[in-house]
Amino acid sequence: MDYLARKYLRGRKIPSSACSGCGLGQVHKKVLMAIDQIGLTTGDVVWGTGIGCSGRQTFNTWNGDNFAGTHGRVYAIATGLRLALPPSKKIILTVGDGDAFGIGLLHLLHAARRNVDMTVIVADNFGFQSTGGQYGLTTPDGSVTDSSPYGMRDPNWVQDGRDILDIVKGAGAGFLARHTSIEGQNAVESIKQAIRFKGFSLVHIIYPCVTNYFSKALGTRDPEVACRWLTERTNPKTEIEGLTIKTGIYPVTDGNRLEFSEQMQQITQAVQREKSNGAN
Amino acid sequence: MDYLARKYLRGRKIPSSACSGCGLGQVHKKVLMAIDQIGLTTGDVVWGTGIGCSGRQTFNTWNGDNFAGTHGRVYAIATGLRLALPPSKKIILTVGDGDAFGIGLLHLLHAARRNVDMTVIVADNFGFQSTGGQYGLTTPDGSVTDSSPYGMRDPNWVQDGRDILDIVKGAGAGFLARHTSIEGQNAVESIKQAIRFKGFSLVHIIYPCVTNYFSKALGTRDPEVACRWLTERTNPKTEIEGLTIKTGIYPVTDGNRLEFSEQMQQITQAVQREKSNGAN
Amino acid sequence: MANEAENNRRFKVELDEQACKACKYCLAACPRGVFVQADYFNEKGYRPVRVKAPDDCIGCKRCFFLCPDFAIDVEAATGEDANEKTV
Amino acid sequence: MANEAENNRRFKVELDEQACKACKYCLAACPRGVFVQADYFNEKGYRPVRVKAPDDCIGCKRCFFLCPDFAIDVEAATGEDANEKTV
Amino acid sequence: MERTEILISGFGGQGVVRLGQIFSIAAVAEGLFTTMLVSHGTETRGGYVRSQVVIDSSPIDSPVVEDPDYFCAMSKSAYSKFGSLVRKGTILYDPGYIVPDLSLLASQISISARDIAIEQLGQDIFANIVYLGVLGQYFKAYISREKLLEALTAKVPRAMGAKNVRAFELGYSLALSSMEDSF
Amino acid sequence: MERTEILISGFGGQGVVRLGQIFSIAAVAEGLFTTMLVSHGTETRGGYVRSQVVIDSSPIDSPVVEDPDYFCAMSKSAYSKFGSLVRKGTILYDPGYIVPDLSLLASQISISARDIAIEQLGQDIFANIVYLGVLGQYFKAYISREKLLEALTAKVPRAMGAKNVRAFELGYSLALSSMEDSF
Amino acid sequence: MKRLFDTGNAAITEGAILAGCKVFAGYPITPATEIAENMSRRLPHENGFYVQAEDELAALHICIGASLGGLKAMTATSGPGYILYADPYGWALGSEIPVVVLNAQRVGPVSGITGAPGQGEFYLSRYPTHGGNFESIVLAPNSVQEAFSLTVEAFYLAERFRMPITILADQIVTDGWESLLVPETEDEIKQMGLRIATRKINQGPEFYPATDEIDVPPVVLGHNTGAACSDWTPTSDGYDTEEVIWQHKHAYRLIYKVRNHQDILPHYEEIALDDNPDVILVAYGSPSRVVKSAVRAAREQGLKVGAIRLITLWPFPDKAFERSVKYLSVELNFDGQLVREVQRAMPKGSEVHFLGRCGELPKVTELVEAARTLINNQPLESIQWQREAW
Amino acid sequence: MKRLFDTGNAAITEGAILAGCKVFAGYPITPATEIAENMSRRLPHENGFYVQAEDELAALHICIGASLGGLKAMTATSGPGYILYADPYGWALGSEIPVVVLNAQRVGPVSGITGAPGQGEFYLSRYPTHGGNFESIVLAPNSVQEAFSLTVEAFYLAERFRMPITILADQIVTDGWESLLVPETEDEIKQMGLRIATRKINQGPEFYPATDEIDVPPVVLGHNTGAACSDWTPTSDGYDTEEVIWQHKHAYRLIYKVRNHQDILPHYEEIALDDNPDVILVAYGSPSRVVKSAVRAAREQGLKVGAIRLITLWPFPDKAFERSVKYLSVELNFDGQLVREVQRAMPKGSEVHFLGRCGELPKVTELVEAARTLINNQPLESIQWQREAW
Ligand SMILES: Cc1ncc(C[n+]2csc(CCOP(=O)(O)OP(=O)(O)O)c2C)c(N)n1
Ligand SMILES: Cc1ncc(C[n+]2csc(CCOP(=O)(O)OP(=O)(O)O)c2C)c(N)n1
Ligand code: SF4
Ligand code: SF4
Ligand code: SF4
Ligand code: SF4
Ligand code: SF4
Ligand code: SF4
Ligand SMILES: [Mg+2]
Ligand SMILES: [Mg+2]
Repeated sequence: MDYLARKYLRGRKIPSSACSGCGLGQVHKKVLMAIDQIGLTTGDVVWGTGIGCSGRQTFNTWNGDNFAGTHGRVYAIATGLRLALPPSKKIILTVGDGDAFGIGLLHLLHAARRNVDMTVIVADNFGFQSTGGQYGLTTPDGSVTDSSPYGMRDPNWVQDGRDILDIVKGAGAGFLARHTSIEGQNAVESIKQAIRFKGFSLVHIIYPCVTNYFSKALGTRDPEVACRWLTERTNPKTEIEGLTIKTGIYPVTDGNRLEFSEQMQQITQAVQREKSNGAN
Repeated sequence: MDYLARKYLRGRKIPSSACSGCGLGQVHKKVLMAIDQIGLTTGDVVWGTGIGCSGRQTFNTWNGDNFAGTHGRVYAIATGLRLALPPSKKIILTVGDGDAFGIGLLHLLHAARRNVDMTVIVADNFGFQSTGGQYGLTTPDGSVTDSSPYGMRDPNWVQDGRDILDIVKGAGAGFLARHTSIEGQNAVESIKQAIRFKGFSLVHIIYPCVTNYFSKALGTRDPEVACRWLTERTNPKTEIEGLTIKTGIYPVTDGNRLEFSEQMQQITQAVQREKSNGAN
Repeated sequence: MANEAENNRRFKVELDEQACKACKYCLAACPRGVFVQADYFNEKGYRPVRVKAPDDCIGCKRCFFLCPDFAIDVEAATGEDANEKTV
Repeated sequence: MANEAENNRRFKVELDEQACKACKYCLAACPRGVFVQADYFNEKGYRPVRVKAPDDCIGCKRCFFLCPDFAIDVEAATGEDANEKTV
Repeated sequence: MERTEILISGFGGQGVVRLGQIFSIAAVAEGLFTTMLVSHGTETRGGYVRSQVVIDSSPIDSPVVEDPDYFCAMSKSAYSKFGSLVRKGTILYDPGYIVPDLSLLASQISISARDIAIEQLGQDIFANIVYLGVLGQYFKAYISREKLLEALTAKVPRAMGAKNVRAFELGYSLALSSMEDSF
Repeated sequence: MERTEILISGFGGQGVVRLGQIFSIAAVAEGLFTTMLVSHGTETRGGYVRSQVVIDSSPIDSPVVEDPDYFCAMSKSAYSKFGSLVRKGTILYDPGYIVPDLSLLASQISISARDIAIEQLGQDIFANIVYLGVLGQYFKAYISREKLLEALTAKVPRAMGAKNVRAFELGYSLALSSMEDSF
Repeated sequence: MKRLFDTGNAAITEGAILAGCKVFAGYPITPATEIAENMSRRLPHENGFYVQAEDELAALHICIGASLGGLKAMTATSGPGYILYADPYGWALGSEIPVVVLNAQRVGPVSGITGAPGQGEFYLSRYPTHGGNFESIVLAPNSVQEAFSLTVEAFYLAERFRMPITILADQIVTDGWESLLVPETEDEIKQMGLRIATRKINQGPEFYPATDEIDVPPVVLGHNTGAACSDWTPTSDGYDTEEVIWQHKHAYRLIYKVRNHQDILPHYEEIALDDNPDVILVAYGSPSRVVKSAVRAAREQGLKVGAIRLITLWPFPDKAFERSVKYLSVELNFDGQLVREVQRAMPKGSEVHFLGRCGELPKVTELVEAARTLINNQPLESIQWQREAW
Repeated sequence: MKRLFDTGNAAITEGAILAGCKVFAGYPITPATEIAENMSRRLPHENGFYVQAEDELAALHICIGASLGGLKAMTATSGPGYILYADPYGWALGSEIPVVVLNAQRVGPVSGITGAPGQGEFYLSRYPTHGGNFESIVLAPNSVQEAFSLTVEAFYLAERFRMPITILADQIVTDGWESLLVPETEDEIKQMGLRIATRKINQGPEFYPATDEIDVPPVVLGHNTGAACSDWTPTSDGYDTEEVIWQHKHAYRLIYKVRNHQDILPHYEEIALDDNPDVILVAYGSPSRVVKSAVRAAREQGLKVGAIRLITLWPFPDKAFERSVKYLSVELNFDGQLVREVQRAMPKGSEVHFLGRCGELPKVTELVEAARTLINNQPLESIQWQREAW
């Protein structure tokens, strides 16, 4: 185990049961580097996860308190948890792309609307991988997967002029960023800003699934080929066919909204003030 | 009954069981005027509704085929129906604001993503009115309602820089517009464009609920007071506190995407073509 | 229903008093004071609006647009259907 | 684990061979060829990567960033923790 | 006091529930066990509204009014729907909405609450409080005038307090001429 | 042919399921009733994988292998987990992963499939097809070599066809020296 | 002691607040909306929070998140919302998180009739989610006063069993108005037999012990106990596992922590059973009020009739049905649900019959005639309607 | 006739396509995902459509919409998805729209164990939605061949009863591989006793007749029949109504169209019951395969043991349990669900016992020993584990 794992993680699930060459660990490590560089301890963070590969590989690795919700619901659980936890306590969620942009999108958008203080790390492996590799909401157009044997034609959230971060921004998110798992400190910097942000923040991190996605789409499980494919398409200088990934901070209109649990406290205090000075 | 009702509606539910002064009928009439002016017959349209006041007052008034889905699900039913109906048949849905922007938002956004040819008319009465008047996702900030006795503070989809049409546009909708039920032919023109549009279209029409919303928020059930309140805030020339309603067509980036059932047919034909010329 | 005899008028306004719910959108919107609220009750227990001055109608159709209960028809008196000509 | 004796190096690279899943991200990314794949198997049945040329490490930490299984530590040899200084 | 059943029904907005509620609050204040069931047609306004009130000095088992001692019939559809339910009791119908069906078993008394409300108070919405006064007369032995007024003023908006008390008094003093039996 | 049970187990990626599938397809082609149950640890790769194959000339009731006639043990954890299940049958273990526990009841034969695959074909992924050949020897009386090869070529990618056939032949001709009983 | 005249929904709100409820998350639905409205008015005064969720699924998850952080929480709905609770209800069962769930049954299926009473979720309240391997606790009030006391009891049992507790009411109980006594002092609370449990925090390291004991403190996050709870089968310290042995222990605990402690659950009510009556009416919720009137009316007509009124529906009280007699299950549905459990639990030689109504309570006269028909060994009228074709 | 070696999931896909399925909408979940994958490959060749929905709730609604437009449709999931079908399942029940729903049960509750078999949704398949006032049809295959034939049968019954039909499978049946015979000609289809019904269209004006008859054509929109179907209680011509009398007629139809036509549903299987055995094992799905082996093994050891294997679970076949004997219900859950229905249906004087396993099939030896224990009037081992505390 490296110094980060020794400092923050429990030994039993490290290394994870992820496949060899799976990039999820790279996402996991970047989140821990951000926590480390901000100077947070295990007691400062309650870690939540979804299910699937991303959930299974990160759940109960955090040495502090942690929970795993059912598919797509962790955002609603975190909303309730937010009401009970002191504002200083951070809530960090590591979820899959299907969890956040598929079945869980309603709860995610309403958590952003309410500006609930949580940081959502979407570990995007281009589809539903733990169930064997079906295409998802971010799978590049035309990809061959288990559920698109003739090439995926279902419009996704990330091409053809659509960007899911646009939708999450429209819902009221206070901080948004996109990176890939093979980027360096710049990705860690974005995650640090997300964790520091007092409200709803989300960082979309694309990582390679070599066993299902890349083996079917590119015909090889070699992580290097997957890395090259990702690097070519990240902030490409030249015009390139198919999916391109623009990484960095995603500008939002107004980041300083009242946070959900603060707003709730204000209602309670206002009502009790009014009652105490006999107004009603 | 007037000539529109005689031409398109069934007598038994006209006039509706809506309260006196309810603006829903105004929304209903504008949709029928659009249908009439385009020259469609009862056989050309399958009408779907949600539940609540908007559902209950429009369901089975259409003299052609029609259905009412459970709360928030009519967009998913219509997606399946689209696969079975000939492309020429129009699907028009009249739903409530809670149905479209609350419980049903996930299905609505995915129907827009897939660009399923349907026209969604959101009859917005500022909250959940058929259940007695609780605040909803479009209720003006600070409003007193049954579930916000101290003034609504829950961030909504239409103020503070947020606009739900922005989110629906981000999901891939091809045509969007907003009107109030007390506007005239300009609203009918937008609905006509929505019905003509070959893909996902949505028209957000705000109408006065006098019994619950306005009686609690403005202390009167007088439709005229509600009309004045709406008129003042529709495309206001001068700065005005609180909710303002900008009506007209809501610009979308690119309106000519492949329609869902066409895309599905293309897959089937491509696969069968490939099989017939022994490619695989 | 409005009296058929007055045929020298430019627009024919018909109001279905049994369908009317006395919301008075039409009464408030009409620039020509064509309507008035009756003092009797209809089947549903509402005091319906009725056509008081059909001659004064200028066919602006504001009443038609605002009536939530499909109770008002405004047609050009000369038989040619006024509804096509929009406001 | 890497051999403790060579202490005149500027960076210390440690690789946990039992945690390694032989994905070779580190091997591909290291600009100095510090790593090589062993020919023996670890407990899990993978042939792990091991540190071949620790002296050549320039502390770029690419390997550290890319290792999905928390198997590599890169520290400044002079005891002061190199991890704080970012790339 | 024996188990006594009161049925009140009319259309939405007539204050059918408010009438039952105020009467029951007064009964509870007098130490009586009281239940009230409310049911209406559709979720939206305008359907029929019915409230079934049961009063007893001992705990009440069935809250269902099966054999009403009194039926305040406040609309045509309520009268036609529930009139036949009254056997041993009395139907207090509002002639403003109802033409009585004399084939019914029950004794029937006309209470022109709507007209009294419009003539004396300018609005038909006080008809239900006129009925409150009428019920107050029948239950004089068990529920005091003070408790009824106390419950009334607590439940209506202060601005409308005076008119409501006036409506109550009108009902409380209404000559119930054709009243065969009285308590 | 009597009910015969074959247990095959190893870790993910070794082709445990593929081996059972090819063998079963050949059995079905010979008109035999065949069932195969597959189970693995977690949803993701890397857990243990087990396939239980039952072959019979008449319809099969329980598809569960409770008393395996043959156990292809292809990994250390599989051997330790299921070795004790084999009583009357034979354990075919791969010495590349397993040091045999001689306290077990079953007769045990070493099948160095992984080493054969690496040495002869350069990759350990062909070990499962070597096992196919070995099973082919044991079932010579019921399943022909042709049907096994037919099933094999149908199931593996064409590019790897030759190497797979080679692996099969190596298994099919492997001297099973310490084989006590043979069919 | 306060004497009020109010609805079941108001009584439920007061009971929850008395029990220490600090979070109500809900979604409007007839006939439970008034609980949400009362909560939005009352909770701010109690340092509590009212959250209006985007749908019922989110509502119960928000309650569970609040409970997971140490706040007592509750939600309320009717049939169409109750089925959307299945996912979070299962999560709270598996992770053993206290939460109170109220279902004000209305006529079904689907939207059925919104403002009328039904009892269509008797079995669904036992199996509110998938997977089996758990027992459920379901309480059924039949009056406004009992809606108050059983809500307090539900919070108490939720803490001691650390699990979701369902209050299965119906539209008559929630919308009905009745005289209601509310305690104002500790003594009055004790006098009324109301039980309140304070929230304890599990300090670990064993968060999921394989034992049938209750009073094991629930997992609470945010106190740095290193606690872990998830949707997967847990090892004793909360790790996710796919091993059958851990699943067996988890199932054993979820089933037997309830089955082995049924004695502390509210008992059923026996009415006029001392003289071994010929017919015993069986009911829960609002129909049981009409049943009580019918027993008195039948007795007045010389018919030996008694009744059993269930309060704890699940675990089903088999021992209430040890008499060999003719049972008549009176329910607000037409397919017959409670009747099946009576048929299962009753001893040999007894008979079971069913009288189903829906959308309205049966009449006292109907029940007396049905009892008479059974005493005279004739078939019940309700069975005839099968052959009627309108 | 094609001789294949394939999984239950593949057989289900072929059965659906043979029956005329044109739309499959689903969401990935172990162990049902392969059906979706097969459909995405096969349907385009049959002028059909594979739709991957945003969640299971949308998946079944999309299938219902397709059926509402005249296309036969199907969806498939496991426990966690099946509970999200409750809302659309209710809609299809109330609006009487044909659709086929498959549930590949896995270990629960919650995410439990994803790749292992369970039988936790026995009661939930009877009450898959709220409200009551309906009967359900649930078929349970125990082999790959039967998964094929019961899928064809489910489409047939869905058309004739115009309602959703549930195929309650388990992970062993869906993931298990077996020899499979698939018919290629009309004669072979008839030889295998497979029944296929073509979709008829209701021309109105009576879309919801208050009758228990089946073969009433379903509502199909888009053919200008003026048809109307909704989530509300329907009048006979499809209007929404809140009148109790219409709800009574609607309930009568939803219940008795099924109860009065049970004869055309697949019958249960009796194994070795001719000599009035001392113990009868009762099971459905994959455990019933081990039960069959156990009966033969027990008989070989001189134990008079027989078995009843259920195929149609609901409506529950009471008449299968007319013998007075010791019944042993063998199920893949620990709380015991099928056992309760056997206890309800069995004649008085018989005994019922329960052997529960989960995540793995019981062994033949375990069942034989259990039968021996019962024949010797000793308590079953499985009950002991209640007192075990790990
Ligand atoms: C309601 C529900 N539906 C389906 C599943 C099955 N399921 C388990 S993991 C998974 C994949 C989720 O994909 P994603 O969130 O992208 O995670 P990944 O496995 O790709 O990391 C699914 C669909 C479930 N657990 N719950
Ligand atoms: C799953 C579900 N939850 C709640 C309800 C209760 N309900 C019936 S109508 C209604 C109001 C919906 O509001 P909106 O869509 O805005 O319609 P409105 O009544 O305001 O026209 C609600 C919440 C329901 N029918 N189904
Ligand atoms: S299936 Fe893909 S995403 Fe899941 S652990 Fe393996 S490589 Fe990673
Ligand atoms: S409650 Fe409001 S929205 Fe509903 S019918 Fe009445 S006025 Fe219209
Ligand atoms: S058309 Fe215009 S002028 Fe004529 S009645 Fe209507 S509102 Fe008045
Ligand atoms: S607008 Fe229509 S319903 Fe309203 S008063 Fe005029 S005619 Fe009557
Ligand atoms: S820090 Fe850089 S130079 Fe050193 S081993 Fe890692 S990749 Fe190679
Ligand atoms: S990156 Fe990590 S897991 Fe991969 S080969 Fe290098 S040390 Fe091993
Ligand atoms: Mg994914
Ligand atoms: Mg609304």
